Amino acid sequence: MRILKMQSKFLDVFLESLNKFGNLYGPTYKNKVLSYDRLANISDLVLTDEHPMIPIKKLFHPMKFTMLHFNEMGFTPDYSTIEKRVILGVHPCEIHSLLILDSVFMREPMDPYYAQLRQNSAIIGFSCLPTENSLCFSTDTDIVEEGFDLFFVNLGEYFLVWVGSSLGHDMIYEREEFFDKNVTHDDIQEYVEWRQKKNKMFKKSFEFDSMPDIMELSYESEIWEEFAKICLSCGQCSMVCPTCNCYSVTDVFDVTNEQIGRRDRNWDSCMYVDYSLVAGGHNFRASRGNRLKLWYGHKLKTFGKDYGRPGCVGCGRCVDSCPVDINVLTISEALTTKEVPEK
Amino acid sequence: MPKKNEIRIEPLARVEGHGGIKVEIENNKVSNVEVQVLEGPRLFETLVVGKTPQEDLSIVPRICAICNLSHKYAALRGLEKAVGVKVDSGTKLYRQLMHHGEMIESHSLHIYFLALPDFLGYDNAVAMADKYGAVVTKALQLKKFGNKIMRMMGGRMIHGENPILGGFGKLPTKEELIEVKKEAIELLPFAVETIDLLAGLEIPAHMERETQFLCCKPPHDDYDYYGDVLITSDGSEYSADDYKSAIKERVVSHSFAKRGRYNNKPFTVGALARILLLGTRLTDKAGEARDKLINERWHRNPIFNNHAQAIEQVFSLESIPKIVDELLAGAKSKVAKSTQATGSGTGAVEAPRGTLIHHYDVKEGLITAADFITPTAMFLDDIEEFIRTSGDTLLSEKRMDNIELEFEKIARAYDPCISCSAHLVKVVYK
Amino acid sequence: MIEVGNNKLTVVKPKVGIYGFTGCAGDQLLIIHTEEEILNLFNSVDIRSFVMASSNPTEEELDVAFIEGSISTEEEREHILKIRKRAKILVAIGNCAVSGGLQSMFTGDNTFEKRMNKVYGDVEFLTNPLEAKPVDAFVVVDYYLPGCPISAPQAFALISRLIHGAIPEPYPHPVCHECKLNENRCLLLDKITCIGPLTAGGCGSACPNHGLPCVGCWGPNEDGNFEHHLELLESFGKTREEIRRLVRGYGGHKILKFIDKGGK
Amino acid sequence: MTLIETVENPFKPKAARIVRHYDLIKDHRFFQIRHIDMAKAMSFSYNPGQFIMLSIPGVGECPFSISSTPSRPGILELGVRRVGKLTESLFQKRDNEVVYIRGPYGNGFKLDKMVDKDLIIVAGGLGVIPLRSILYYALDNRDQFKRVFFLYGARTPNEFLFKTEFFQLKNRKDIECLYTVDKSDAEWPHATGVVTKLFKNLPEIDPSETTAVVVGPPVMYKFVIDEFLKLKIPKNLIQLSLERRMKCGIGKCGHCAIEHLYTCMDGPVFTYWDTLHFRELI
Ligand SMILES: Cc1cc2nc3c(=O)[nH]c(=O)nc-3n(C[C@H](O)[C@H](O)[C@H](O)COP(=O)(O)OP(=O)(O)OC[C@H]3O[C@@H](n4cnc5c(N)ncnc54)[C@H](O)[C@@H]3O)c2cc1C
Ligand code: SF4
Ligand code: SF4
Ligand code: SF4
Repeated sequence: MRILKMQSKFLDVFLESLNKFGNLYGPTYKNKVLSYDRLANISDLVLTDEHPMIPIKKLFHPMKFTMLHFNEMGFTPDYSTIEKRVILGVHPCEIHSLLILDSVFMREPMDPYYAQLRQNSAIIGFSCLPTENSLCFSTDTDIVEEGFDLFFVNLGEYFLVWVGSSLGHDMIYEREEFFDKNVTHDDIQEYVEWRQKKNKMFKKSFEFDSMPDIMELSYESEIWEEFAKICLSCGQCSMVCPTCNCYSVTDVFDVTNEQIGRRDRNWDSCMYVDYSLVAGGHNFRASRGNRLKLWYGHKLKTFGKDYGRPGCVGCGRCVDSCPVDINVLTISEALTTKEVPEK
Repeated sequence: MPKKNEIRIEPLARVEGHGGIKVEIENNKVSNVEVQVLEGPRLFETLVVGKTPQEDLSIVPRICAICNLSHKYAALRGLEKAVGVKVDSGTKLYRQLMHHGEMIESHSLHIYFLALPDFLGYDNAVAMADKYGAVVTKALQLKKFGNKIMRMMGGRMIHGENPILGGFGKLPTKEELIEVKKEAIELLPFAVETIDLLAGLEIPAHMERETQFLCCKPPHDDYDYYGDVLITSDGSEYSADDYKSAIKERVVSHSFAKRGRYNNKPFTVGALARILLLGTRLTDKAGEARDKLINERWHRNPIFNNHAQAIEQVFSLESIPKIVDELLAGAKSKVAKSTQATGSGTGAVEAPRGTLIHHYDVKEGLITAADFITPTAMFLDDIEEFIRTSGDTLLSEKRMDNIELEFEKIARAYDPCISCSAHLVKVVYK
Repeated sequence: MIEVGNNKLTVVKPKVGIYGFTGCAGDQLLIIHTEEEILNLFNSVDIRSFVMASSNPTEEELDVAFIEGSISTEEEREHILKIRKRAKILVAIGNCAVSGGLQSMFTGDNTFEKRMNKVYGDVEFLTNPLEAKPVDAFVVVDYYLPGCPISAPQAFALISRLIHGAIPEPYPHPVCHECKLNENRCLLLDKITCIGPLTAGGCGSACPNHGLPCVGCWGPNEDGNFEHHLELLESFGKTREEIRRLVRGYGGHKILKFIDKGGK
Repeated sequence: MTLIETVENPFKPKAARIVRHYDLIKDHRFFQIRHIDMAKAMSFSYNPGQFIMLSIPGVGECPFSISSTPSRPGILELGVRRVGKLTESLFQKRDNEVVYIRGPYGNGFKLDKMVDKDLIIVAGGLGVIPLRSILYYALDNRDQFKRVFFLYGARTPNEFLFKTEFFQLKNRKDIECLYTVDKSDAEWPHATGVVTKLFKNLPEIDPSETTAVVVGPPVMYKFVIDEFLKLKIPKNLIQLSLERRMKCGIGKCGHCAIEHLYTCMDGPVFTYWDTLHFRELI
């Protein structure tokens, strides 16, 4: 992989110039909350160590969109969400989460909405430093080696820029004058030091590697009941987790007498009561405990079998978001120590 | 002559809420008129007792959907006095903007969708669309604009929770404000055309009789929709806190709405009262509209309320750009905190239908007593009197064919809001 | 109800009645206010009775009756029974019809007579007032459309299904679902007493979008964790009584069973 | 937007006509449907045990097992119980009306493990709908299987599906059919009692030469599987079909997850051995 060097002062101009590859997206403040959105100006881009509250999945697996329209002639796909985009400021854990979502949506038969959004989006990664609840060191997702077109590591005066694809190469080529091909030994040294410094900054960690086994052994643990008692079933954890992909589908008629309408897809969560409900009223996961087990199964255990690793990418959003402190940290701690951690 | 003993109009269509009219006739004269409010009692004044001011603010708008923001506004003005909240100038402007939104929404709904079908001879506005397509489309646009402001300031179209004690949860963005200003300017010509449309209508005279009027007097020299003083057509002024000296209430058995009287006689509130009492303060296009429409029959004929509303539409559309400009010039709006937990306060505003009063007693952060007087409660007695006069005239002139419709038109001109009236004060009358 | 002809599938316009009982008329008004859809609605159904928007109702057999408002007088009780008899499908729209509305918040406290007297004194009315109750206290309700007022997307999704003779789809999720999709920071994290998790979703998280706690106007989310949510709010310094008062506002007497049983 | 629709959209259902329908029993209806596109109708191939997603525009989309056999191509047969939104609308449809389908989905029964062996098919209630596919498949390819046993139990004679068809099967010499109902009436000519009672009527079985399939209500599985185990049929040669809520049918929407598996892709047919690893199985 090629590594180049760019002086920090060129950053804004370079990023702005990427709009010839597609509409610019990135983290920006919306109503005081950091959110991935279309950037009207490069000055709206917010490059920070914080993660946007709703992860990058929203750009590829939109919260709510029309999949198909129908009329008396049948169904026609709606691809209006698809556009050429360049997504700026993507942190490593987010890139990892996309690789996991790929294994769901891109496996045969491919989801054409996700696939086309993926194919039409460039990912411009940015390094970040751990924040209060970052866990990516534990989940081994603090660095990325694939899944981006360009990746910028911020070393203060300058950036080291990894080129991850031929599109990334084209982008560099456009503004060659900003990039220095001579990455010196000192630069590498500085990068190594930056990583060492970063590795020491993590405030929290958990036993990610042994969790699959612990989960397996704790299936009947009464710990789950303790968490079930406090879980509000608000579903926030699913909305904020970058690897939760569940959705539901709803048909909506137009207000006419004809057969016209649409079929929509909306984000769903296994924390909601109707998730496993089938006709006739049987609910495979009527209890909150069983819903939590499925959720944490996917994050800490079972993705392992099919997709090479469990679903958690250590972004810490469940730790930030759950109002009653149910998250990968508290769950893993409780299952290991058999005690629900005090607030 | 057909011997009709009783005319019943039930339900009363195209008014908000469930009501009816009963007219009894003896010896070819109207012997009794009852505007019946058949909606059940909701007892709002008792619902808010024991609640905090903020809880009250989410309860009272539910008295009436059309004027939900006026209720919120009146409650805010009353409660803020009671618990010592001083709002800044920006908040005041935003509230005025919000109120203009409601005026536009309510007036346009009433003029074009509830009243105009009467004048043009249709059952409803959608039926009117064939022939008056352009008017209906523009009218929808105007109403939508009112709704848009209500949504922007209130938080949603109806019963938004955004206006809170001391300010707002969230303020509109600069872009939204500019958009609103732009749209107000675009819609103004249509509001002015409406003046001409109304000027051309034949207004029946069979109900005409002298009555009295009342409205809030703004704290400045311009036209406006709020104030701490009540003025009346006999030239008196009352402090809003002293509303009970002006308005006396009574209960009648045919209605869950209480009835207000001034000088022991019925009176009228609403756009008609406001234009009659404050109309000379209007300037620009609104002033011109007033000059064009007003005549000496207005004092005696409530149908002109529609005309008065049309003038107010012009006024609101002219005011919005000015308010937006002031806000963009940097008026500050921060949520103001309360400075006391105990106190009393009366808030008076002009709802689209007329003067609305909320009075509260608060003790240690909880409401101990509340009194709400709504416009419909104030003018119901007057509607009955106008129907009586109309009935007598029509009977004597033997114009009985469409008598129900004529009665309905009178009631509808007031745009009565039956839900608003179906509950009331804590004062007990025996 | 589907007719096939000219290769165009159209359904016969259902006969519809929209009735207001005791309430603020906000749900009917919301339908009137939804400019994009109101004309479509008038075109695709046969409106027999919609007194708030149109004169000359015809009161006969109906395919669908929409009922707004709580039942609060003897006359209203009789009227709702009559409507039920001639309507194939009856839909309760808005919080008052679904749960009794704000006016039923004291249900169970036996204070109605006293409160009635306090407001009106001793007066005999044309029709006997009753303590406000939801529509299903008197007749069978086929579908519910909660909200104070109802939301346009939910309302028209339901109406358009009924037009096509299909069963409407429920939305059994809490307010938090839409709140997160609107990318709001959860107020509970800042110890603000939001009752979104206990409240049925559908409003588009109107209050949290403005940084304000949910007031509960969609009525109870039956799956809510009432027991723990009350404890959580207590830990923010509210008393249980204050929280119950808040939660009861829009659930009327329906919500009591959820609070007291800690859920469904 | 200038995007080329290169990929076939797997969510886009195709039109199919209801060719014939009749009521099996109360609230259970049989449908024959055929793709309107004849080429599609003839090329549509599937395995017994697979399912389709059936759409009614505006109402929704649901999974239904294919009840017909691939050995009789062209027509798809479904047996549907009226339980909710979509099934209610489906019951309003008449012959010649159009529905939309996509599929086939799921893995289907593992035929390669079943050929040249004795086959025991055990159905409980509605479970007979998917099993009817493998039943006719076996009969149409009779030489591929050794002995075939078909055990079917319903709650009452009135709830016994495909009565005429299955009663006629009894006359065939190349299959042994055993029927029972939990509660019988005077006219019922077959056994009374739960389906496991029929096992005693089976002849001698060589467990190493036998495979078994079972579909029925969740409560039935345990008891029937116990019987298979008593017969010493290997756990990986016992196949069963599971039902979960589904929104996509192709492993995206997540609803049908059982731990790490998706019922729609990794199932709905599982071997008993597979399910032993599920902690979640009802
Ligand atoms: C692999 C498979 C095969 C099936 N085969 C048959 C069959 O042959 N005959 C038959 O009558 N039924 C079958 N079912 C069950 C059938 O899918 C449900 O009865 C049907 O989805 C009910 O839809 P509804 O809209 O009428 O009910 P509602 O209760 O209104 O269902 C709402 C939605 O929930 C989902 N849902 C509800 N119940 C189920 C369920 N049991 N399985 C999957 N999704 C569900 C659907 O998406 C449905 O649209 C099968 C289910 C699965 C998973
Ligand atoms: S685990 Fe937390 S965030 Fe998730 S549903 Fe439960 S309370 Fe909500
Ligand atoms: S489980 Fe929690 S930490 Fe892990 S990826 Fe999901 S939200 Fe982030
Ligand atoms: S703010 Fe309220 S509605 Fe929103 S997620 Fe938090 S608890 Fe739920």
